[in-house]
Amino acid sequence: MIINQKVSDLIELNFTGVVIVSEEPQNEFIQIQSEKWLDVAKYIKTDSELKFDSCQCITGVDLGEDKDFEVRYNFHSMKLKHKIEIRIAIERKKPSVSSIEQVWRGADWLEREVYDMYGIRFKGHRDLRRMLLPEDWKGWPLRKDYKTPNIYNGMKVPKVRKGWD
Amino acid sequence: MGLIHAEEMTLNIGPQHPSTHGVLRLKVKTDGEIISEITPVIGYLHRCFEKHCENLSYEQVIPFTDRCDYIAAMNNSFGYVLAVEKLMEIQVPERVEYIRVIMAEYNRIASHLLALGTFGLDVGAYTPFLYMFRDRERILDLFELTCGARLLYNYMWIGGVSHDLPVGFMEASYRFLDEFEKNITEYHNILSYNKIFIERSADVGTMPKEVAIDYGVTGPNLRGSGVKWDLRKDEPYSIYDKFIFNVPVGKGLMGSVGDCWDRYWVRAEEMKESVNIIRQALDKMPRKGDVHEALPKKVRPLKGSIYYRTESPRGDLGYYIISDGSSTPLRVKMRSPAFTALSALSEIATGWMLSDVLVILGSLDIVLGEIDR
Amino acid sequence: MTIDNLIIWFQSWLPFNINIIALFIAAVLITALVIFAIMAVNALVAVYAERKISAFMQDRIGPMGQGPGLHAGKWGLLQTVADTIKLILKEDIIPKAADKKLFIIAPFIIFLGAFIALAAMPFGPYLIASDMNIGIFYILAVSSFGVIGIILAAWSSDNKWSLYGGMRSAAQIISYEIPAALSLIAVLLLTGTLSMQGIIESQAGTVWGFLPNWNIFNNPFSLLAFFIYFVAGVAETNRTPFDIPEAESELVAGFHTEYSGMRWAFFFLSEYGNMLVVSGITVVAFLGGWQSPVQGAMEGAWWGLFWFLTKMTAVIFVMIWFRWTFPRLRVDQLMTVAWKILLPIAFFNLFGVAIWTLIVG
Amino acid sequence: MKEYFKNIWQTVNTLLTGLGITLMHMFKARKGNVTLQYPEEKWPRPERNIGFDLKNYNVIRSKLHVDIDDCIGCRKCERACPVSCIKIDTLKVPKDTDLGLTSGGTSKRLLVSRFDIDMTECMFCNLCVYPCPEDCIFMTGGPNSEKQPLDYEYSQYDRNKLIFKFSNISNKDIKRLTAPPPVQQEILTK
Repeated sequence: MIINQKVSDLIELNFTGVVIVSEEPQNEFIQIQSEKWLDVAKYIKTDSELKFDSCQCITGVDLGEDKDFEVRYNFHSMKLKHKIEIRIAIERKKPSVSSIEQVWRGADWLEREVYDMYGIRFKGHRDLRRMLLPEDWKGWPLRKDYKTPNIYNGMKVPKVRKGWD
Repeated sequence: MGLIHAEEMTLNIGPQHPSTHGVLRLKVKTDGEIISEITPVIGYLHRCFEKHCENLSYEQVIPFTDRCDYIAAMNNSFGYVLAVEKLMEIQVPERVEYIRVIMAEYNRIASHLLALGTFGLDVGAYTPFLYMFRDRERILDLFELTCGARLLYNYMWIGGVSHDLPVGFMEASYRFLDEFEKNITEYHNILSYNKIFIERSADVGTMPKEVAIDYGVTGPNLRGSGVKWDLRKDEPYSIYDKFIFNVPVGKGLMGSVGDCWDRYWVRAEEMKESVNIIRQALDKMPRKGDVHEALPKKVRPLKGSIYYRTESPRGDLGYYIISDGSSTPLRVKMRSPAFTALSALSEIATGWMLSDVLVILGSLDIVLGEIDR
Repeated sequence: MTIDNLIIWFQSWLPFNINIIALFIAAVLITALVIFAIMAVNALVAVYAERKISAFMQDRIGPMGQGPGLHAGKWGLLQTVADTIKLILKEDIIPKAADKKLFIIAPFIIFLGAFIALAAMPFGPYLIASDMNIGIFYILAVSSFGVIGIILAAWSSDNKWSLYGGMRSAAQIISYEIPAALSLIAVLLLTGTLSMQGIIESQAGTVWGFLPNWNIFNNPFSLLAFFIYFVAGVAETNRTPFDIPEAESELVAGFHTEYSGMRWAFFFLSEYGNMLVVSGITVVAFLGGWQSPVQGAMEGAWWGLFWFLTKMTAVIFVMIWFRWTFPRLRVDQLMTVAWKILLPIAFFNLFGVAIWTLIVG
Repeated sequence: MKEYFKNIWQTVNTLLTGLGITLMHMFKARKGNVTLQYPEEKWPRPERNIGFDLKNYNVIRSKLHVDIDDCIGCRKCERACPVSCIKIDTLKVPKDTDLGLTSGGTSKRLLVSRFDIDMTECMFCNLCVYPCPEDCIFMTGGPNSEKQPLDYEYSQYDRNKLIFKFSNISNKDIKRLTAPPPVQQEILTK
């Protein structure tokens, strides 16, 4: 994929040291550091050669109980008709990353959903609330170390059906 | 003596309301009829699709993808199946590809029929809704003939489809298509060009191009705003590159580009294109072939991840699948087009009247099953 | 047969003398009962017709059944009866937060509007409860009475949707009274009388030799007036395309969201009663009332009743037909139609009729 | 002004078109309606263009049925079920006990002491049908009409009545078949 190389080079040109070169061949995605994410995001949206004007998907990933979280962004350009995936690793203990909600409005709900499921805080998000789960839900369900609660709001959570052991 | 105390009233539209298309709740601040603030609250139909997928094998996920967007279940499982196939690098037989396209396009028609019908219902027109349901019924009959189910099919399999086309499918298809093409004209006459309907939907809830792209709105909603973007054309998956069809875009025939009428019209025109594709597919399809030929013995993709997009009736349906090499996926994320479409609602519906908000909501064609997953 | 006639008729065959007041009350009660029966039967038939017509228009078959018992009779004829029984047996729910007194009386006030309007409705040459000399004026006055009931119902339910319905309804009905009244004034200019029977009698004879001399055929302006009145009348009955007060896809059920059982049935009854009133006025003012369409044939008391009911049915059918074809207007568009389209045309029309009567009549 | 009258004309014109369409449908009401008068008339009705001939269907997702005589207790269907609505218990029998053959000719090695399907949980995905080596679990009706007639009317007042128990072995039989002296009775668990 040529576009990946191009984007990777352009980002590296403007923000030195942001792109993390991993041992995996980077032909499908670009791994970048979380610190300058907001600036990079603004850059790839506005740069005339990239113009990623549409944020398609934000996926939270938990690769295992001892590994970092990842947030994976899929961008697409309606003008230039190309797409890219950007990955950002987030440390597990204090998961947070800059919000790009004000860069792409569509990222608003997508980020809220990731927050809802993984508890990853998006710094600068103006309305970071639970999205799909109720406001009073405890825990982050899609983390690998999540345990289904026994009791929710005083109601017992049924585990196994009667006679279906 | 006091001043008249006037303040905004908070109104909860839903979760149980005739025209929220499911269990959506809109927290709305109103000043009389005018809506000044609108906050969608979702999650009432959250069924933990993504959590379920952590514990299911790849094949077992398919019926769950059906249940996400229950109006266009074929398209949903189509996207998922294609993603897994890409991950496993399976080449499916040509006949299977054709069957899949036929089914997906039929389901697109069925979904659009429901969208247009309920949109008419939101505006108050009852009769077109039932005409459209009558035709949708015929499509569901065809699905039932093929896979035994009317709504949730589990028809697309990884590497194939569950059943070959049954005897009599072709004849019934041609018969239906002939009838249906005439009926589209009738829908246009009774609903689309009805002056009251135009008054209600044209120039209402206009979504400019920039807003639509910024919110990540896709599918007919985006095309209604005048952006010619259709994955079937621009990034052909399966065998869509073998068909000749147009991509209708909103032109603002009755009002401004990107209004509710345009979104409606794009769907109506898309049905015609789908009929066109089905006709071509039925003609070109190889007559013989084993649909189970390419079924893998064990579905166990290599380690890796994929983001695969297909064009569902509601827009770009993306699946993000991460495989850790076992028979259960590590993560399945569904990028649902209706989710992003709904996120744009508060932007385009603020400032309109209460009746308009429901019309705008209807024109976005959301399915709560897909939004909440 | 007016109430006066009824009293005289009583006196003629009763062997003993009864206080005239008692007789008067008895006559009024009998008339009221008859009118109520007409309304009830009308609702019964119209609901069935609405179900069937809508079904046929929508490629369905509507209520059906294969016999008595659980099914709704042959062709579903007993469907409305079953509905009525269901409504009577249903639990009557009054919300806790509702204003109880108003909540209870509101349906009856709405009902009253349609009910007392029928007192001046000439069903036949002699069949009229009270042929007062201001008949049409009286009907216009009392039929707008119902809106008070709607507002009461909406307010007392203590429900936001109901309130919306009530507010919309008030605005709508008040606006549409004006074009309706203006187009009726055009008729009054032609006929020169306010009495219902007088209006009908003035429509006897023919125009151009073959058409009956109904107001609708009398001159182009009165034809226009007919359309204006009809549109405004449909709006006054709160039916699609003007059903914004109860708009089920927006306001759930509008002003009667919180009502159930018999009270709700009264809303229903009065809606169909209103249809009866509006179609009655249309028939009287524009379609020659009980006059036969063929001059000199099929006339007489019973033929009169027949013609009146037939014309009424036709008008009600058109209303049903409208309802199952059109989408609904928005509230501001509704006002636009009333104030910017119907009203100017009605004024122009009134002027035209006046000129026409000066020159031709 | 021109716009004003054009608007009115357009309104009248389009509304009349709509009225015409509904009226036409009213007069040919019977044609093309898809209403099924349910208790009297049952699905499918090929002659009225509602559904097709039963034998033409690939499968009908109606109700799961198990030919328990053919079941060899391999539990493939249980594993395939995404919602685990199938529950199978099997018992080992002594080597020399003859449990008979299935209709496909396979000899049965396990005693199926329990075969429950909870149709309240079933989501009709048909995934349990394919792995079965003996074709003994299937949806009723359609191409299987000869084996089991179509049955989609099995509503119950009680949820528990929708748990269909297919195993027909009585406790006495279990004792008799599994008892023979030396072998330890053992219930296989997953």
